[in-house]
Amino acid sequence: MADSKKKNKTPKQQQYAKFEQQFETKRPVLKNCIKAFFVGGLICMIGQFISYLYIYFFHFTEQTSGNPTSATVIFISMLLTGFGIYDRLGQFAGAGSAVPVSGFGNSIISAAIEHRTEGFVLGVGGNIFKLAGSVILFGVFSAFVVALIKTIFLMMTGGL
Amino acid sequence: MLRGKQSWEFSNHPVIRSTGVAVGPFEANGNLTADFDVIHDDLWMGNTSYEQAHRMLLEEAAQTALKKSNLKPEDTQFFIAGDLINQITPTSFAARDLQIPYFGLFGACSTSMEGLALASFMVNYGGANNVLTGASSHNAAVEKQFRYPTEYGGQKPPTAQWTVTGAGVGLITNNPLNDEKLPYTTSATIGKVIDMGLADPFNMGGAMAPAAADTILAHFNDLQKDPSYYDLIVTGDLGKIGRETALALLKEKGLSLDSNKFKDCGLLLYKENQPVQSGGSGAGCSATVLYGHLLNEMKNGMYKRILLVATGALLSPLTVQQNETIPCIAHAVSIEI
Amino acid sequence: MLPMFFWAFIIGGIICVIGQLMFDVAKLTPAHTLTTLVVVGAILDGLGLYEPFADFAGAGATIPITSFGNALVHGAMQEAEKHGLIGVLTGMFEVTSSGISAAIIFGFIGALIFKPKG
Amino acid sequence: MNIKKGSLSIIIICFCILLTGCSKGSDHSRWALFKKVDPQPLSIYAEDGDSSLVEGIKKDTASVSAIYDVAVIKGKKDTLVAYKVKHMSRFKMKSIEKELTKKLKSDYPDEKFTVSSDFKIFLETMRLWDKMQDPNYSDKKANKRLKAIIKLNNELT
Repeated sequence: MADSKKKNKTPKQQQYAKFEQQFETKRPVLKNCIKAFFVGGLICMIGQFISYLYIYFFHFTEQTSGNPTSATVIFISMLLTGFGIYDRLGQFAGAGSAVPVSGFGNSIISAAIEHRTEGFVLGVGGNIFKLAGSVILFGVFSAFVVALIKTIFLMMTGGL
Repeated sequence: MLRGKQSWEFSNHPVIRSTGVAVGPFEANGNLTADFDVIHDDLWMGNTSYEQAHRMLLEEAAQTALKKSNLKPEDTQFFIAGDLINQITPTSFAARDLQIPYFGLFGACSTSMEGLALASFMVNYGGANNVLTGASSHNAAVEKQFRYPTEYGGQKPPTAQWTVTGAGVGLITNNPLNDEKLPYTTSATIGKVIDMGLADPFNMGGAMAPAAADTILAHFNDLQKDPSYYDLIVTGDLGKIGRETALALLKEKGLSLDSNKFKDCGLLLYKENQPVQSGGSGAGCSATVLYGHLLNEMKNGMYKRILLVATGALLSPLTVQQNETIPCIAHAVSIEI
Repeated sequence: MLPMFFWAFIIGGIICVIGQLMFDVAKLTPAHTLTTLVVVGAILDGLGLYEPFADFAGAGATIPITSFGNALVHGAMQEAEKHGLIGVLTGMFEVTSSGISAAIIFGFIGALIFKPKG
Repeated sequence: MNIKKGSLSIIIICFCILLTGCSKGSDHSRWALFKKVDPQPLSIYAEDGDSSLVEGIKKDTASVSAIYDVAVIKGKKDTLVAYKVKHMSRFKMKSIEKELTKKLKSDYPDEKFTVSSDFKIFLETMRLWDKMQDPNYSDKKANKRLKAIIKLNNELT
């Protein structure tokens, strides 16, 4: 992607890109990473806690508690998104709040809320996967390819 | 009168008789609250969509400007305005309600000065007696179209800018009404589209700086003036990064400006502690700061001559996704009192 | 159980740091970053590495979006064991369905009750 | 960061509720997830030699170096072996389970084993264990409960 862009640039443009870069405010990578680490870690720890609640009080094993846990995390993410907290958390934590499933929920829920002014069918329905759609698409397709290769491999080696 | 390659001189001195500025809550918490006419404490402003709120801002600003001059929409020949939303609907819808013959402009964030230059030109040459011109933007409506949903928790890098919620409208006329000293436009330089190959939509200041520098140089060349002629040169929405880049670019081209006399609307508008990253931006940025703050300062005698250079990034979400670079433009208008 | 919390925190945090580096250093958009992580999760599960990892880190491995890819492959493989190649197609959402359906349902409920705050 | 502080305090409060909320019955199941409880192995239909049999199963299981806490309950047909794996060995949980199954099968070819490292199974085993301390709790009920736990373990998702 970056290479193809460079090819189209005139020498003057490349020179300007370098020139401009010295004035750019650098992204505070280390600070961002520390914030992402703590917020992301905390969200996972809360997730762990929720999954123990499901193990302790309901009929879920460690294996099966993952599903209700992510559903609960997404539910919390809906509330935080609706009350306008998640976007601020996102600005603070970056990937720390985007990478956990709560971020996946946030991308779906924020798109749904945003487009309700265009009606429920065309607005909410048409835009709800605006951001999460690519994650679902590539997740499903790559999983299909991986599972297909693995199944064929297992069949050939007689594992199945 | 055409001067040089791309500049007009307005010898009849079209006057900015009155202005109207309406802003949202975030701007109301900024530096220039006292200069705004209408302040909303809610982004929705009682409407059912952000786009409607956007339209309302412009309508309120236009009505305020008319009221301050004791004019009715019928007394105004033309309405020249624009915004950032697809097909500039908020402006066109406002024009529907105003019922003034209308030119819709799109110059991204440079629309305010594009409109002021055209309005001054019309008034100067007798094409109109009174012209209403302005620009507006609404943070949430623009974010929705250009970036992510407003509630999406994406992290904005420090080079990003904050779209202003606000509208600024000025009434340009050949009839100053009374003896009060009023600001008037003296010249305008229309910029050309410059693309220096930057493609990051979260760094518009850096992309727009060359356009601003190009227009400023052309302005001084065409009008045979010196930077010292102006008390203040203000750019529209370059932000911290763009402002510094533009200063350095001008210096490289042999035009050194006093950095105290080179300001940016996007930086004037907000307080240090407001989370706007590199500064404000949007079509409403230069419009609210000029028609609200700067003209008041001129009337108070702070500045006698200013040059306002509004910059615009002519991108769309589509071109960004198609990996196109960002073409930019800048228009300059000089105002004196 | 207590070390579980610790490791969930550490591993979850590290995955988020990887995401942050993709944002800041590789300058990817959030959509590109999350998509990449999901694909990585699917591949790791294909290699049989994700499950031991999830055994070790608990929610630290199941809460980050990488587990979405892992769960998709897992569902497909489970079904494939029963029904052969066709199972790869039909079992895809066997395990993940809850996450996606929760997001869709809560997304719609959210749209019914909330307005964007801006 | 108010959000962080808030969520931390929520966790602490929930912990307290969790600890105090289910205080009925014996202590063992309450602490089963937090620390080593090391319960006496039990046989529901205590027959001759059973106690030494379950004792042996427990010793056999505990001899696997990565395992640190074992609960054994023998029912009519099935024997449930729930154990905890040292955290750093959790990466190898699957192979530990395989190794253990193989070992128990070769040592006790007549018994039918269900082995599980799942916390939930351990917890339920301990809950059953606590109930069985009550002499009024019938053997039939206990065996039914044991079967339910085994069924739970075999659920995949």
